[in-house]
Amino acid sequence: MIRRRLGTRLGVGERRSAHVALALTAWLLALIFFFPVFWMVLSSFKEEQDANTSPKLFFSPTLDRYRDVTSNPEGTLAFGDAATNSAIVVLLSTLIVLALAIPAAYALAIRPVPKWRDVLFFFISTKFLPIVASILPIWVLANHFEKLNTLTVLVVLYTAINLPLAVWMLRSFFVEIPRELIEAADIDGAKLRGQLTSIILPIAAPGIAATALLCVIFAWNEYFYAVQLNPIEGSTVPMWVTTNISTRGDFLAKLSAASVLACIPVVLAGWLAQKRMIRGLSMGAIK
Amino acid sequence: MTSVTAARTSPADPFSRPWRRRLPLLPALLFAIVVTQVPFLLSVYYSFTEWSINPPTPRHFIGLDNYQTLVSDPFFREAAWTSVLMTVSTVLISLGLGTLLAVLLDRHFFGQGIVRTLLITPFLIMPVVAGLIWKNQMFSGLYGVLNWVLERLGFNSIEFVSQYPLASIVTVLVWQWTPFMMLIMLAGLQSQSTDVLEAAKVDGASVFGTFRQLTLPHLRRYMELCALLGTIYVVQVFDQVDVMTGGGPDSTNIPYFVYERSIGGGWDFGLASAYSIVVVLVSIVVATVALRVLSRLLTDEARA
Amino acid sequence: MASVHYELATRFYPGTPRPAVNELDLDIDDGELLVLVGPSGSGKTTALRMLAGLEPLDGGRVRIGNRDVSSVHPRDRDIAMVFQNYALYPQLNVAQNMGFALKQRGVPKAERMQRVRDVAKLLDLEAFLDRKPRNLSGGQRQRVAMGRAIVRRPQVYLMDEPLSNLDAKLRVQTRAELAELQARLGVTTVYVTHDQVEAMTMGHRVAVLRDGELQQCDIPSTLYHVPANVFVAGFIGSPAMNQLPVAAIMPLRIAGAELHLSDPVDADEGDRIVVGFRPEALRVGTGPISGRIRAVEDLGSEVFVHTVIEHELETATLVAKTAAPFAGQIGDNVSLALSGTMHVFEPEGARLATVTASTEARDLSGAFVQLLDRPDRAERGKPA
Amino acid sequence: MQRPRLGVGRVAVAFLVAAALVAALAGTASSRPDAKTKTIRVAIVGNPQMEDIAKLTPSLFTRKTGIKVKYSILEEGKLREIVTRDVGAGGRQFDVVMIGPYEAPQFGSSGLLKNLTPYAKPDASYRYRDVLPAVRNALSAKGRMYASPFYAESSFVMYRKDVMRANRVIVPARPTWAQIAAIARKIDSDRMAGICLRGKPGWGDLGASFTTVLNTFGGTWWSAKSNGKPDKAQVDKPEFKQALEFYVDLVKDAGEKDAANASFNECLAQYRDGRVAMWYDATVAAGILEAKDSRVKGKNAYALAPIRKTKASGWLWTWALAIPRKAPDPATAWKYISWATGPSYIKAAGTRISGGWAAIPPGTRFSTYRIPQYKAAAKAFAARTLAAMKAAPINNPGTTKRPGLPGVQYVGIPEFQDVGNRCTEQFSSVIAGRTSIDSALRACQRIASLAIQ
Repeated sequence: MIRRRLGTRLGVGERRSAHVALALTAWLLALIFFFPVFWMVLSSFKEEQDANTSPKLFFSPTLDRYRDVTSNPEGTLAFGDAATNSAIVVLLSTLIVLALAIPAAYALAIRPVPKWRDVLFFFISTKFLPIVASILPIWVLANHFEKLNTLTVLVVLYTAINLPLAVWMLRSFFVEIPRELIEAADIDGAKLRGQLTSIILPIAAPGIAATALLCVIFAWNEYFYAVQLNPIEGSTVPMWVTTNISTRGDFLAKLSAASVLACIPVVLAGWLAQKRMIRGLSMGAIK
Repeated sequence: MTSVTAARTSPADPFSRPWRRRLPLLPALLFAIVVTQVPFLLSVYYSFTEWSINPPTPRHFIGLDNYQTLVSDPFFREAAWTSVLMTVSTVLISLGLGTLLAVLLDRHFFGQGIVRTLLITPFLIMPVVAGLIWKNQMFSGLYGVLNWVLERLGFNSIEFVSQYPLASIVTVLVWQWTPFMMLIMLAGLQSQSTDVLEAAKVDGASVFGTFRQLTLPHLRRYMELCALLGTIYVVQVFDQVDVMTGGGPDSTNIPYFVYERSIGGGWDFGLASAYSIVVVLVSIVVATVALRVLSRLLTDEARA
Repeated sequence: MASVHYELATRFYPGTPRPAVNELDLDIDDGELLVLVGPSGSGKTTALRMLAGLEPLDGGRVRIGNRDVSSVHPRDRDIAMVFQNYALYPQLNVAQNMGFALKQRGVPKAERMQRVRDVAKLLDLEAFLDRKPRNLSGGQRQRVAMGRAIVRRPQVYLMDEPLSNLDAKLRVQTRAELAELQARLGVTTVYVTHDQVEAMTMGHRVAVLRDGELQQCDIPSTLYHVPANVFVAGFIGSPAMNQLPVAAIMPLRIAGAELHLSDPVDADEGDRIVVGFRPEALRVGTGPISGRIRAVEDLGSEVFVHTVIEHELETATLVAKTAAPFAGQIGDNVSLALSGTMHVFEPEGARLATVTASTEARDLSGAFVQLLDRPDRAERGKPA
Repeated sequence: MQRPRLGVGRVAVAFLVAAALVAALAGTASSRPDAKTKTIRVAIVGNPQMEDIAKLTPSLFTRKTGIKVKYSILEEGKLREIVTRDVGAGGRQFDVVMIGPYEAPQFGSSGLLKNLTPYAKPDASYRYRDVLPAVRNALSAKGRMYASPFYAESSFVMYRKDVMRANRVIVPARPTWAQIAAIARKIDSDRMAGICLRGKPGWGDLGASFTTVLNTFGGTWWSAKSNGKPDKAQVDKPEFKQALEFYVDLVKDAGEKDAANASFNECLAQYRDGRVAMWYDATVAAGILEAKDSRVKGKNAYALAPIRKTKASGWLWTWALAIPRKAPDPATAWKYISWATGPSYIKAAGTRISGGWAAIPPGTRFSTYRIPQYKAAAKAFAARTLAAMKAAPINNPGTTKRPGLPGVQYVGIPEFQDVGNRCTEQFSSVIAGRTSIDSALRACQRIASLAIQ
């Protein structure tokens, strides 16, 4: 039998019925979780009136909403511009996060500084100030330095937002690197840069990739700072999505179409990277 | 022992020059201090002032008045309580669900990859969009899919968001955060050594017993990480509250409350700053206790 | 090439009251292979890491040649180290691993490749230069780790239990190769192991450590025949030396049997002293000591017989070495006789005297001569 | 140990750098403003009429004047946050901002906005006198106009003629709340609710409809001192409770499903789907109900906002364009405002926008209601809308002296936004049946009292 040749998925003594039941449960839960997304995609192909009425599974699909949201007049925020801005902000901030967090994690994990726990805690504690509260001084500062409506301000803020997460995660990955490797590199004469580039980064690459992906997701979807600080220039995708919200008229189909477009990059990145991400997260025990 | 102390302070000793160790830490630390602490200190300063921009009033120092107002504000306590409920229930439920899903996914079955892909998606959706989709298309008392299903099953429809605002928001948060928890827990499961599990099998442990006695303790660190990260992010939740309920009893959490006091209409920046300072201080106290006393995340490593 | 000197080198681990290495004084000659041996927790690895610069000194100094390296960064000490788990860089192939240190030093690529190839040839690794460590067997990995150290041409090799992850047969073979290689290269080598057989077979001299204190450092035969204290006596030799506490009342008695000694032992009357004798000094067959066989280890060429005796109202175990074949069974009652070198230790452990002892008075004369023969062999410690 | 991957890190970094560089080049290229042409930055709310003007600006405005317009389209709440902060803190981000009558007089009298009267009066093409006085007054303080209305609405009752006929009910043209409530209760059925009333928290949502009810019931939020400042919170007065009870009872008895969650869009969807027979809301809704693709087109009739103790109760809201005081180039900004809110845009838009004549920005000018095509397209509601706009009692909305005039559905003092938001959260909770009226009123009285201390 072919099945036999492929090897059974069942463990020894495991009942087929139990296996099937568990698999079905997983499928069922997955479908439930995915349903709202599915529904959003469905709505994006509807007419506005059909999106905001009793649930309809069957309708004549239209691409008009996609046309609506992408064909914006000159002078308003275009999807392309927003996506470009988002890409720059997300990529630059993620790169800076890694550039800052990798040496920091080194100093917290591989050659821990005295009181490294306090330092780590400090990084985490920077996330305690409610974003809605921090917007005030940040707006004042950005205004003072004339950085409102620039990509710079978002790059800086997203770096700050993601830095604690990255330091925390990278530290836990670095802790897992066999200490002897670092010592061997020490004796072999590698300095900090050599150790990072030749030894630590290649080994921790899956973990770094997982960290970077999380940073990308959080930065890509960030809305509050983006809309408060960059309503004119340097606007990002989330702001573009919400320009489709109206208080005097239907908008759900348009919003769905915009959301689908907005989510595609991270959803694709997330889908493609999920295995690596799990592997990255499981790099040894997270400590 | 004189020689010992002498060696320790010897300037040439590479190990007693702490600044060399600290050097790689400095860029990140400086960045974090400048970008997060300067605004924080400004907030501290604002919290001692009266400052509104509608009507525009020049900022002036009023000492602790804002803090006095704050102490006597029952709505702040209400919001704090809502925040606690929202955060704790979201983190616990999504952690539980995430663990369950991770366990289900940590075995080979048909379409495993697709299932994982489907499950991961909610985490990638923009929070504002998630809130709007759920509110208008899932929860809506009239046009929501949930009520459509309920009615087909012969139940009365439920006005989810208005009847159960907290539960509705938590549902959306759980929907978004469960995949994140699932990923970490899946990572945890996959890092468990198979020897131990095989030993347990040979020793005749039941599946459930193995899970409870071996896997769960192994997963504890991962659970703590989930709880920590989840808490940090969920405490800050604003968008979902804003678009789903627009605040109200059982849905105004602290971020929304602070928002209402400041740019959401109150424009009382001094008072809003005072609230946020209190939030930060309380968070630090709670987090210290949680991390240092309850959790092994920061305590258990002996790696000098 | 250089000598290595520990001068009162001391290391405290933070938060521990006792030093991991306490005032270690040790001089290692140029070209010597010195083995640091001891049970786990003895401080042998710490001592090695202090030399490597991986542990800071809390007191004293470490010199390599004439240079005080106590405060010198590991990369500037001109040493190479072979780790217990080899610490091969997993993402680099064999050639890159071996050439890593040279690259860090800015050695030109051509020269680097040449040196790597030379060493690979020496270690029979040429076929594997492009492989990643994960695709190598344990023995190959070990050789790569060696190669990485050799390529460096450092002043000192440090080896931290480099053979402990090999299987038994490979370990015996490799240890001979390693000793030969070291002799050929003539580079000063400090070798850490917990295995006393490895120590005895490889070391020009062996330093025995316990609880951070140096117990004895000498050539292997001196350690074996003239151990400085109870600990060294028990640690060196397999099976271990038989040790029995006895009351210092002449004549000394073991399990009631009277001992005849070649020389008088200078101990305080009534002290609890310890006598020690190797299994080869114990004979199974006829004798005044009666025991019962507990286990028989038949190695083919020789047999170790573990017996239980009644000594000073308590049971004690003695091991005897006899020639094969041996007919006794577990549970048999046997008679034992002692005849040969016996060490007498103070209650605190230091060796008081080494004498020839026997349960039979007539055995004494020949053994006496043997004992006199020993001391001059200590001169042969230096490598050729 | 993990299988090491030499490639991943380096490849990823290379990719990221490359992507960032490409994006940076593209970004700077596209966002660099042309030095020769003037560009003004305008913040507008993301409603359909505003999206229309954004679409028409390049062809109708920029081509003629050479002035480029950069729009920031924002959701209503965000617009208010950003504009208030920018204008209030003396920012100069925007040349033109869209604000409402709640903000215009307050900001204007605080000196945050340019007085537009000197621009408007001499501008022949703007036709100052053509602007509806009620709307203009709502945007003025002490005779100075601080914002020019782009779009304006009042509130009225929309109802299904066919349903009323079937139930043998006649809705008066000037109904009282008692009549409306009676009709709503009469025609309320399982399949169709009697009336749709806003229940969603927010001073501009539930707050707007409820305050019109409150006014005509003789209640108010605050009493006024002799100098016009707020004196005492009036939430604990019987009139307030009466109004709230009336509103809540009506919604609970004969209101729409999920009322605590409903505002304009939710009511619109329900009305259009035939789930409610009446709807009390903004007059602009009529344009959507009578639009070409509407399922209820032609089935509707309109009545003025219901009253009780006052003669009129309809609200007045307008989205209007203003120039922040610190805006660098007010003359250019006015050119834009004059075009965008002038009569010619309305005429030009009618033939160009997708919604047709019925979708032009209504309620701002007399001339709009004299355009034949508009009169034809909006015949079902144009007259009623104009009547409602004219009737809106912006200077005397209630029966008692109050602060913050002009203003109907809001109190024109800075504190109202916050108080309105938080009190309507409580009231919405009452509608949802989760809070009692008395505890909501107690909480609200406290909020309203603390706010003016």
